[in-house]
Amino acid sequence: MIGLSHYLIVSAALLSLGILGLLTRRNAVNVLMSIELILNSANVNLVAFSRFGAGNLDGQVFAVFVIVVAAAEVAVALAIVLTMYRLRRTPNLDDADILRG
Amino acid sequence: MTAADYVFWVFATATVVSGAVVVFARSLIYSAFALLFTFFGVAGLYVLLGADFLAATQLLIYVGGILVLLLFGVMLTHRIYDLKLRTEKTQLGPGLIVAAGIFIIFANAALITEWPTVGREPAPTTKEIGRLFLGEYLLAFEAASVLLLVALIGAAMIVRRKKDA
Amino acid sequence: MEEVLRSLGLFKPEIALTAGLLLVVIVDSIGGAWRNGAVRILSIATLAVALGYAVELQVAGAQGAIFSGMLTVDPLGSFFKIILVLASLLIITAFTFRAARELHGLGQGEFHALILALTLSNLLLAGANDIVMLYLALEMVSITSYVMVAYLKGDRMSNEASLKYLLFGAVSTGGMLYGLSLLYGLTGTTSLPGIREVLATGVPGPQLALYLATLLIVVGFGFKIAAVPFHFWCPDVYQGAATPVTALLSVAPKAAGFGIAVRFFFGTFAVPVTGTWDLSGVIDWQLLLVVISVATMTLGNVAALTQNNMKRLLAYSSIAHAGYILMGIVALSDVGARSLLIYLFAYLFMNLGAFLVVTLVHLHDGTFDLRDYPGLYRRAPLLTLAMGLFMLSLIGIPPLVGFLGKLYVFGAVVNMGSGYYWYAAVGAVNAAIAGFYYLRVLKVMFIDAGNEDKPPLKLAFVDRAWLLFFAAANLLPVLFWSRIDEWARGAVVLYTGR
Amino acid sequence: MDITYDLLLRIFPALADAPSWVLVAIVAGLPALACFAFMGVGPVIYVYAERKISGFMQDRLGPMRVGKWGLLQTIADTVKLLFKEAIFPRDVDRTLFLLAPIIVCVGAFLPLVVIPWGARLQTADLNVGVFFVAAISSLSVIGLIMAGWASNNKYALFGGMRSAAQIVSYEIPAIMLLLVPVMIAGSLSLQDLVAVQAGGLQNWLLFRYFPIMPIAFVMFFVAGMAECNRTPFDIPEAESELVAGFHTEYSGFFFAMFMMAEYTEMFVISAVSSVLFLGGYLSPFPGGVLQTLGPLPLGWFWLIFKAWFLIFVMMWLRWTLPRLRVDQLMHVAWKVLLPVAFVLVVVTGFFVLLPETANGFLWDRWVAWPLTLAFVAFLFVVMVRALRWNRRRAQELAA
Repeated sequence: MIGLSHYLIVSAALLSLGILGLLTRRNAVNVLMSIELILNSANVNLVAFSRFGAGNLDGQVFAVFVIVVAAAEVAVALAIVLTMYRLRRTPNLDDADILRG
Repeated sequence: MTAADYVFWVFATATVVSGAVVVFARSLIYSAFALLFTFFGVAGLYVLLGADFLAATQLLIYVGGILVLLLFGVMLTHRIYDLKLRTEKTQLGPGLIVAAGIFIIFANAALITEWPTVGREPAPTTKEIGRLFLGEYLLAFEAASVLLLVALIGAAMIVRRKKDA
Repeated sequence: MEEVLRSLGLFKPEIALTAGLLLVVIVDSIGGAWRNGAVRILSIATLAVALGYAVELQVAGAQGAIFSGMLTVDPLGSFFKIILVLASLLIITAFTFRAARELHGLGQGEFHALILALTLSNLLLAGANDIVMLYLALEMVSITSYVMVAYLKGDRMSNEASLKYLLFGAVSTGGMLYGLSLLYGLTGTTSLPGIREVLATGVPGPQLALYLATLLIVVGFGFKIAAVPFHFWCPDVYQGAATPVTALLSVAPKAAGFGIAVRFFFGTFAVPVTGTWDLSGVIDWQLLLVVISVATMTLGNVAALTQNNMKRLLAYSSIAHAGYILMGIVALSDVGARSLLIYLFAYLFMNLGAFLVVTLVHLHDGTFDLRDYPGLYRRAPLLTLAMGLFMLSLIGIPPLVGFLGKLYVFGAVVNMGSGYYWYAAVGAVNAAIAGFYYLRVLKVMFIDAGNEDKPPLKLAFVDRAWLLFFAAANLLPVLFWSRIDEWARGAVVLYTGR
Repeated sequence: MDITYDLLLRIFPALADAPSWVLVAIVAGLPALACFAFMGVGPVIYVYAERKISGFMQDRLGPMRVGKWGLLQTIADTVKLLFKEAIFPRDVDRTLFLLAPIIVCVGAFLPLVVIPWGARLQTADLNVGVFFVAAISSLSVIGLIMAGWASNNKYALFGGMRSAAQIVSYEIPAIMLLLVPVMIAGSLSLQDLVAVQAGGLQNWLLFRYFPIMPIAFVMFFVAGMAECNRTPFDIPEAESELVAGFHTEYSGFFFAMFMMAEYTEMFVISAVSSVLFLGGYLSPFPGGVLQTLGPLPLGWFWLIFKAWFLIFVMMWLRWTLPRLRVDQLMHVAWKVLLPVAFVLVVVTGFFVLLPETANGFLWDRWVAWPLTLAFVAFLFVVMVRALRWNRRRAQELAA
């Protein structure tokens, strides 16, 4: 029987994959994808808790807001990445290194 | 196992495997397209969890909006005739160890914790969620619209080329 | 419907800001040569009205949960609202386009709209009473800040700073979201008072998930207040952003972050008892915060010692100050909360003053480098004297406001008992370290030789007036301190109902 | 799913004793098979219709050779396409090249799941029906980008990017306009949307709220047409600029899949439009006349009739209007359709709240539908006269 823990483990797997992506990827768009994985893992958690644990719809509503926020974030993020590409012809984060000290 | 259980395994496998492709793929474009299957798998999990409205939202916004944006981002930040689009990966070893540690900790937490078990039978959620949006979560709903407005203004402002005083 | 109408009465500052934001966007899109002036006046008027409403709430001592428990209104929240709106108002009036060289020639409409949006989201964050609202407001603050940091779009540094800020912010808020989802799973509710009720009775079984949730939530707060080890973005962002944006970011989102942190740690992770709070559940977050706080102030101060860029120096200094302010949360008492309020109040004036001086020097000399500051005293005595005052205030020299802030914070920690004396001592040692780099700035400006051939800085009348204003704001509060103390004492009322 | 299940048990009561997995397989398989058959056969008819109609509009005969009036022409073409070699150019990305047509097809076929062919004839009466259609149709965007990318051909890539930009832009007004009928019906389920239009022609949503709904319908139809890349919105495959757009490199069966998806999408848009505005499977006569013919329900006939009529309109417009430029395209979406859609939604919201007009305006019953019909007829007459004038002019020139 599929229960809460199954979903939580899927979510944990997504979370750790997202973190792995953050740690290993150097391309800005790729890092954004990893962040989307993390947000999705949290959403799976919220919906699973809403179904099995809490028994109310608050989790699902929360997840809808998370999706909306993610959309806004990605829009701004891509605008910034595009500007970066325009300014120095690379989407790689390692090349973003003029601020230091 | 019931039919729903099989379906769960299909969606869960699709989600995790394509999530792994997102992270491990050598080519950026493969990561982006793998993300499609992750989003789709997650939407399938939502359906199994009785969250039909959320599943449709997931498809509409993640697949129709965010993923398209990301694809445009990929193509606009590369010379588009280069089919391979290799991206660099660094620190794969330490990263794997950290990620595995995190997975073990969180999976362990998920298994040993005594979560509340009130539960809620799957039932159509659209009406109820609509009511919550305009009732309990009215303020959050309005705040989200302000957030989208700000993101719209901000993104348009940032990418606009010419400086205009 | 009645709930909404009732709520709107206690929601006036935010309504004013929203209306102002929409008006600014509309006016800016209409176009015309007059729009820049109109937008500016409109924003100032909006913030002034919002400030008036916030003060009204404070005076009335309004309390309660509004919008079905999404937000709370209480004197503590009103205090934060006043500080947050005041910070934006000061930024718009004293800094921006006239004084900031980086912003010359850029569009004003979006800038003012963004400042209003940031203020609005700060107010929402400081009053959030539900984790949905908390997350949403946190992201609103963050996304608005990313855009503001990227405002100098042709500028590589601004672009890079915003990218770093965004990636770092998205990761930490993503982690926090995961923590919040665990918290929802453990308690079955999204309302902060509801969560407290569950936590007070204790979570059955192993506590690992609760620990993880707490840890992840602290990550989110830590990012917002730039506490170590979530501070990496801070110096880069402060350096890359336009100076008015930096000044605003160094005060407003940080204050809002502290506002929600107080609400979270006092109102949710603790049970209110008269005068003090008791820890609820088994999470010893006090210890966690002590560690973070000590690390934050030490690292901030030590790193600031070697900085030559004034913006980076002030960035590290603001990190260190976040460490001091955290002491007020750790104290977990009325005294602690009061000290936090007073410190933020003081920090607002001393930090904005210092940034104003940096902005003005950049306006005239085009440099943020401390090595270009020698001889400034001969060229602009008023400016230099004011800077001296701000620096002394940041160190905490009596009788300036900075001293009073530190006095309250250390007092609150000492009040906790002998077990925490070492903590206060660490704070004192840090204040001494901080003295080095603040005094170094003064030494460079007053004593060091150089730049003799450059002409004197001709400050505009408005700039002089603002310098005098900030100097007075640092100097004078001590005269009527009992009033301020009373105000802060009255403000430490946390509404913890639904 | 459950509707199919009920239907199945009514016809074959013996199946109730079968093991659950057999039932599940049948319940899931039958509608899928039906949809697939419809999808497979549909395009054959549409392509024939398209060629004939364009033939007549251009004063020629269209296909005439194979079979009587060329009836078998498209079947022959299909057979040819299926047996032709599918060429893979050397530098394409094979995985994505193969995956793209599949994704596009899935995106085109999945909405059929929720289209109601009758009160009980529907694969799944989803609670979020309309929303589901909107969500799924975004899937094909990804497929088009994928096809464009995998082809490793700049024209294909441009075509893919253009179509993605176009579909995403037109999706926004389309979804806003979806809200208008949804607000009136108070439900996202397509069954409920049809149910509020029961009772004959004058109750169709198109004829209610007189100035609002006709505008909403026309705009939704235009946005829908743009979403399936039909002329005048066929910039993504503009043959004079981009060879053939995203499917430049495709041939044989895979090309057929794109074609199938495109025509299916046309059908879906038309069917959804008729469900939302034209009463779906309801007959146009008051009192449910001809809703059933004896024991035979006619819902499917009415739906297909309305949908095919709209498809005919699409083909008609193809030969009437010239192709838009990219900037005009974006202008239409963002500066015309979207603001008007917003206004419509807000205005409809007000009117739905007013109790007197809960079922449309007072004048709707008597005035609105004749007016709308008269307007459509007027348009038709004008167009016919223009065509006649054209022909006469051509004859004069020839003489």
